[in-house]
Amino acid sequence: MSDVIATNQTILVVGGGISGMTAALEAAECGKQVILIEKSPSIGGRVSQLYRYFPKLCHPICGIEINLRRIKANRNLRVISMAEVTSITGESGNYSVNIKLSPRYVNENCTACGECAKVVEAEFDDEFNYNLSKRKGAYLVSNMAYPQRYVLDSGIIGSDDADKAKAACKYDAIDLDMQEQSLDLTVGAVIWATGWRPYDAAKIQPYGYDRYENVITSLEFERLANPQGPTGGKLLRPSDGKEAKDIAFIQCAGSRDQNHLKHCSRICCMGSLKHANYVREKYGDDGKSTIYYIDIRAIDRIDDFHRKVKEDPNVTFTKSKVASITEDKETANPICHGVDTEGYNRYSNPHDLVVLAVGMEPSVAKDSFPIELVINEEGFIEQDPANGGIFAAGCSADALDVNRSVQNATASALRAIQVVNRTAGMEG
Amino acid sequence: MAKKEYSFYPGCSSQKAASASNYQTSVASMCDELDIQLNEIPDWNCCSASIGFAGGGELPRLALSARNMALSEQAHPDQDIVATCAACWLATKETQERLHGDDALMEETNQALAEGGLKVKANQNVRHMVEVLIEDFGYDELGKHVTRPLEGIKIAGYVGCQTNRPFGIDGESFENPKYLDKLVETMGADPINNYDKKVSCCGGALAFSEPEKSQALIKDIIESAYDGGADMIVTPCPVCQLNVEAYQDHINAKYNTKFNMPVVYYSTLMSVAYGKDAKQAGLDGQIIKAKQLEEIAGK
Amino acid sequence: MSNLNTEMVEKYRNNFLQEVTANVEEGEWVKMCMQCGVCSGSCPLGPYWDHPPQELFMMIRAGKREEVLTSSSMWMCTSCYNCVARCPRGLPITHIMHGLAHYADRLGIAPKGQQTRKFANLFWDNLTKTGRVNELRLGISLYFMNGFAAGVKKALSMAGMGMGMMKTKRLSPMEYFGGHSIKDKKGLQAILKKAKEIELAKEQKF
Amino acid sequence: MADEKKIGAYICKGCGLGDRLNTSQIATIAEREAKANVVREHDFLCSEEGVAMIQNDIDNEGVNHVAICACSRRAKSEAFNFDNIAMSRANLREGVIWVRPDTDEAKETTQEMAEDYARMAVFEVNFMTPPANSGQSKGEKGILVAGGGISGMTAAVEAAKAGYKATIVEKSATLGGTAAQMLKRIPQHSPYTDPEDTGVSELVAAIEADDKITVYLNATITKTSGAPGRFSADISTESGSTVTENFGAIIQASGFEAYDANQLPELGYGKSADVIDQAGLEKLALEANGGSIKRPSDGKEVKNVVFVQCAGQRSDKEGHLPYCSGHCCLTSIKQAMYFKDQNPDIDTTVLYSDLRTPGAGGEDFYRSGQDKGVIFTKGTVSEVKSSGSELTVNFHDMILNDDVELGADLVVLATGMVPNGGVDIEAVPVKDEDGDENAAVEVSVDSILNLDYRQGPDLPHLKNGFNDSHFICFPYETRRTGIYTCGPVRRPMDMLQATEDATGAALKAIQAAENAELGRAAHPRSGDLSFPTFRMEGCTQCKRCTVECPFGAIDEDEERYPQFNESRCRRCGTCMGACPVRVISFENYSIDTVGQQIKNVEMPDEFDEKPRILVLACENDAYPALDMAAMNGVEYSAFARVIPIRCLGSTNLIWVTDALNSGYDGIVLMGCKKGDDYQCHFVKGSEIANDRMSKVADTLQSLSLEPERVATYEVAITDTERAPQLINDMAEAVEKMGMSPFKF
Repeated sequence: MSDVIATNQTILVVGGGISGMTAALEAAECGKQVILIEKSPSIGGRVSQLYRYFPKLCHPICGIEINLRRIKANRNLRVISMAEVTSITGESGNYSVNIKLSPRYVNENCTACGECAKVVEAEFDDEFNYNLSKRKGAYLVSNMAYPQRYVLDSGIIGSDDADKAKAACKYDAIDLDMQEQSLDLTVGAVIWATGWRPYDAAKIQPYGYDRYENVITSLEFERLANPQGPTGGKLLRPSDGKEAKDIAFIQCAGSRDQNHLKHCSRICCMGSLKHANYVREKYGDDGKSTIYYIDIRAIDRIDDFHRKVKEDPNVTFTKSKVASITEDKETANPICHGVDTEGYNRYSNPHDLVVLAVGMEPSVAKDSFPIELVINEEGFIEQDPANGGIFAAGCSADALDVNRSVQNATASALRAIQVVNRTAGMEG
Repeated sequence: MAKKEYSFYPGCSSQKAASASNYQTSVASMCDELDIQLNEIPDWNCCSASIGFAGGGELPRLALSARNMALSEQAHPDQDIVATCAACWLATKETQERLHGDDALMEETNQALAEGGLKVKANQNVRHMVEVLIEDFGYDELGKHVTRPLEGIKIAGYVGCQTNRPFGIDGESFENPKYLDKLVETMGADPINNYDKKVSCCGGALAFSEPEKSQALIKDIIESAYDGGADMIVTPCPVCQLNVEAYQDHINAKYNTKFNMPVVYYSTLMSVAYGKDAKQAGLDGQIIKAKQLEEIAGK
Repeated sequence: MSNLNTEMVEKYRNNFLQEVTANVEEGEWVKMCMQCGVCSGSCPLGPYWDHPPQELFMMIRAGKREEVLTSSSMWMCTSCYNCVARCPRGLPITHIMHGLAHYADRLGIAPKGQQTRKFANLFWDNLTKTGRVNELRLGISLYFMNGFAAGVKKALSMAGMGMGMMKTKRLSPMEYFGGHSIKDKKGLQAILKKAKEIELAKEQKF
Repeated sequence: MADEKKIGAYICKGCGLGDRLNTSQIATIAEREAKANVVREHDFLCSEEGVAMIQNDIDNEGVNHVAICACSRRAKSEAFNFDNIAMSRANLREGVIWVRPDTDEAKETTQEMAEDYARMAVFEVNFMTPPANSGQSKGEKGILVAGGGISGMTAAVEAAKAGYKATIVEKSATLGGTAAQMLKRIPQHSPYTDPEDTGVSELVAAIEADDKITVYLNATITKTSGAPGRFSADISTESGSTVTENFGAIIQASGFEAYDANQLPELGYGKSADVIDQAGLEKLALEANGGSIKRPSDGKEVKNVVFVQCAGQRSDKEGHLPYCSGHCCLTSIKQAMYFKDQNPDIDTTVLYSDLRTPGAGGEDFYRSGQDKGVIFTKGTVSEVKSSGSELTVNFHDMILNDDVELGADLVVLATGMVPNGGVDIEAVPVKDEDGDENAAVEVSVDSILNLDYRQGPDLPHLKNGFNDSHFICFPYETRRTGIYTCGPVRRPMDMLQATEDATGAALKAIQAAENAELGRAAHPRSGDLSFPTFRMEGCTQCKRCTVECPFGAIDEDEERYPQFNESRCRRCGTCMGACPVRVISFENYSIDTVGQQIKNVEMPDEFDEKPRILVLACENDAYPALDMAAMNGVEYSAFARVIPIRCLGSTNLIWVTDALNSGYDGIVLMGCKKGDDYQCHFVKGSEIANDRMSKVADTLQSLSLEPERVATYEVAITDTERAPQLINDMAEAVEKMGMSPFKF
């Protein structure tokens, strides 16, 4: 990694999700030098794990394909995967950043031919599928992975599997001696785009995510719906692998709740409306969706998507925060208990599957940023002059949908450019 | 381990010849084994539980618990206040929280206490006996004292409401607290997992005023213990114990069930496991006899 | 008693929310409810409430004073704290229910025959007399609180339980005479008297 | 490139290619048949040595056209990345050995497949030239901003901060737009509990202090011509004077008009002066000037105010807005606070159906509103009645399931935003009873930009008059290159979002100007230097290219010949596909680069029972889908020959006709989803291609071929199972229909 060149006119983008990719590309396509680092082995982030986008129901990887082509074509942009920022010091226009590079055990020679995966036996939970399936100890994160290079799980290092993988590689691409490295960069501005993580559903005790197999999260549901996912696109419920046809979607699972996340995560309502579309897509009139909500937040012009779903006779909207979930011991059906507040009607509704529309929590905990920033109570980075040349993009800045994340990331790219242009004395 | 001393708030139901006197007996035996000294708060008064609200307003009710705290501060200034009754613990802890959360309230309360020549700071920790066991001893230590493991007894840990909400035992969840199960295990018995009425309400004080409604709740609590294969139920709360044990005849009559489920205190289990005899363990206080425990205690 | 009621009606014109905020324990929280209904769904006696908590809050905002204060709903609270534990807005719902019940009771417009209301009052009187609850007296007065005939009937029905309790020495006939009590009754009663005064004085301020 | 063309073909033997294929045979073909000047095989072509080998040929052997016969063009692009040469890729890995079984019987057809692809790649590159900057751009970098509201001012200030000149054209007499008519704004910073200063004055001050920013007030843009890097705009002021200035890019921040509340008589607007909209309340609040807010009718202090949310919004009723304006809930909370902060005893009730306060700040602000005593009631309002000085709001309380009559002395209607999006150039002309076409309904609307573009004076609308982008991942992709919208003109939004949006738009504008100077394409083919040219002598002036270009990039010159504006072009090739006389081409993509590939597939004799199926696959979605199918080990017919194309819109009928004439047995066209939720990255490409292909039926008929021989599909990038299946389906169909009679 000694070949990484950076100056105080370089822009560092931290996080390779849709926001980071966008910020990096938009800046690079303005002719700026940009380094994009990503913690995991592949960029793409959370959107690459989604099946469809609301409200168009188009496919996220379609946009990622375009972005990857932009990245491949752009000489101003350097992508470094398996990299994490450990410290940032300095000031706007001149930051020193230390970056930790985790070993991939696979070098640039890799052609992604896949021979190593064939011989490795050890299997691990597949985080790309939210652990709903297993992957090999030598693996490609996904078909859309970039860099398009395999990874060896550190869990097989030192095992026969590792030696087998090395032996299977004709291109000397596997380097079992790779060590963690440290990389020091000087940059002019930093765009922080580490995004979000789903709120830990197990903490929402009344819903028994940790006790009932057929209570899952909205993100896991995305994987189930995806033809590339662990069930080949079938909505199979965990307890017995049966197709779930009567599905409940619980809004504000962790959001708008002082016991969990105070803020509204914005995307969950639209997400569940989209999921109701999945159910219709899979089963037609045989599928049934029930959406339990406090307020349906289908904001601005996409409200028509909400109204379209409302017209679907197979989708029921119940204005109620579900009080608790119990499990029918025979059928393993989760039963939602609560009160429909519109006219006070109690219910105890059994469903095949309950999907928790889990809230959006900033990926980086408030206290673990590598440099002091102005962060609000909710844990998002505020736009504040005190942050100097460090700018949040996407869900590091607020709970945003993809569209707004990209807008925000584009704006952040300009803010970073303003800094490096100033240092370059290019004004006027 | 050195002797541990606490400022003790027994509560009305634990008094001699009161509904939870057997609880008190077993607590005493348990403490004796663990070398715990409970120093009773002199002249303590009723906390008004969570049922005094009709007659007593906010401040009068706070004053009740405040008086107890004030007396404790005088008598045992550097000891934690420990209660064995869930309602007593909750009322006192709540009062403490409210007083510290609102200076005006603290002021007014002290105005009232002054009439009785008292003053309260409310700075002592207010703890439930279970907290003392778990936090000051820990399961391992508690296990070391077991001389007669309660082998083969299946016990449903009924936590109930007020030892669990709104405060609860540190580190436990409201919906699925595990400490009773862990205690049961520590005493060598088998806890009932997925006991799904674990934290359901028994009706509390409304068992008196709304017997039918409450007994319906109690029925489910017992039923689900049977479903889980339990031989008996264990609880940390006198109201839970009384309600779940005492009304089984009525419930049997009403729903023609054949309930005969012993309901004991954690302290009863521990006393037996610690080698105390039936009387010391308060087993004679069982309306529904806990035969398996008596056998072990008889050995 | 009920003149206090009319007094309050006068005082707060048509703004019941303000009245609750001023006079009901933790009443200032009522405005914070966002109508999610989790409290109503969490209540063990939920099905027996004419108006579950979240609905009561809405009714208070809508100025339905009579309906709220004469309702038996808040008397259904078992103080299980499920609602408190789950409320996303942190409302101390249990206390608000107690507060509403107490307020209705004070105004003398709480439902007359309401059993919990009677029991709660008995309990309070019982404990304030001696400083500690005398379970037997409480129990007996409880049986007779609905009149003699009903009392006898209930006493008989509860006899089984009573016997069980006595056999196990968890209830003693001796209790009826004297029984438990604190030493400084005077002090306690003075304290309670003062506390009540302060509370009323505050109320006048509003 | 002056020096003469020299083609190098490089065949990789790695990733099993060497074991599965006879690569030396492929090399021979590249040399003998395709006439490559230099042909080399390599065991590991993407390795340092492999790449060095190629680079050496470029540097020392004069190779300037390179055909890489290895893996998919989507793989190893970092390795195969050479300057100033033309390059093609033969997909022997994902396109051949990974989709074919490794069996003896499959060996022959697999080898044929590979040989064809290699031949095709060499012929393709043979007809390519390395593109260079057209030099059309004048290198203008200044940014023209239409609109001086929060969005416009922010865009100008942010552009200037980055060192670029900006010019604001505002039709009114002052800067600030709607925000300047407000007392305060929704909070944008923690703790999100109280309304904040609008920030308008700071922005205005910043603009006045910045010599990079020019402002024209009382001015409009009366003519805009040119392209990114060389826009020319006539700016006319009320006084009648007109100046013409040049710009690199344009930002349209034309904002919104308030919805006309007179369309809501049932809510009492127009009937009582005390029923107002949110703008009306801002006015009252400003007039109150810190004092108590007085109602319009009799100047009485307001004691009881009711806010009606979604007034004329989120409804299909005639004259109502079908969308949610996004900011109104927060705005009503803010306005209720105007009252509560001034006097807590004033009753403020918000009647809503869904309270929408998203994001970090939203919920805090909602909570703060409740804390200040604002009452929120979920209810649907049926009527607002006025009797004398009293107003009565009739609504159904959704929670208490009650019909309620609520008294009020002021009612505020939360009406929506109506975008000021200019002329709807795509409005469908309506026919009157005599069948004469009337011009579109919106013609009365003033144009914002007055573009002198062939396709109309303004940006196409997306929906409900908003100039939004249709894309989720690429929100700035308007259909007029170098012109970016921001603020409520593109979708309803509050001030915080408008500020973010404007800053992003400023970046896109700067980027467009910078890239125009270098002759680089804008998204999605960012960086592409190629641009369309045409053979004038061949052109019949049919105008199809000028009409069909999804980006309005092509005008007509005085002689009515197409006039290509390179920096407005997105390089999709739709014009090329449209041209009936095939005179339009790009340096690196033309009728020939694809036609030659079609032609140079080895066409077996009819009796070999080896049909040939031509697959034209969109490079953005269908082609990656086939690649990923290959990664998953999905097999498809060995008779298919897949050619990636930039967009199905670039498909010229001649390719289809030639293919049929030269004996192809079936043709499968794979484009993206069209229609309302189109997924085509060039917006209209797949749709236009679809219309075009409807004419293929005639061709087939004239050749007396079965219509089933040509099939057009919408394929998504996720169709990794379906895309191969579609190919196999065609193979099956061909088997049923029998071989094409046109094999010679």
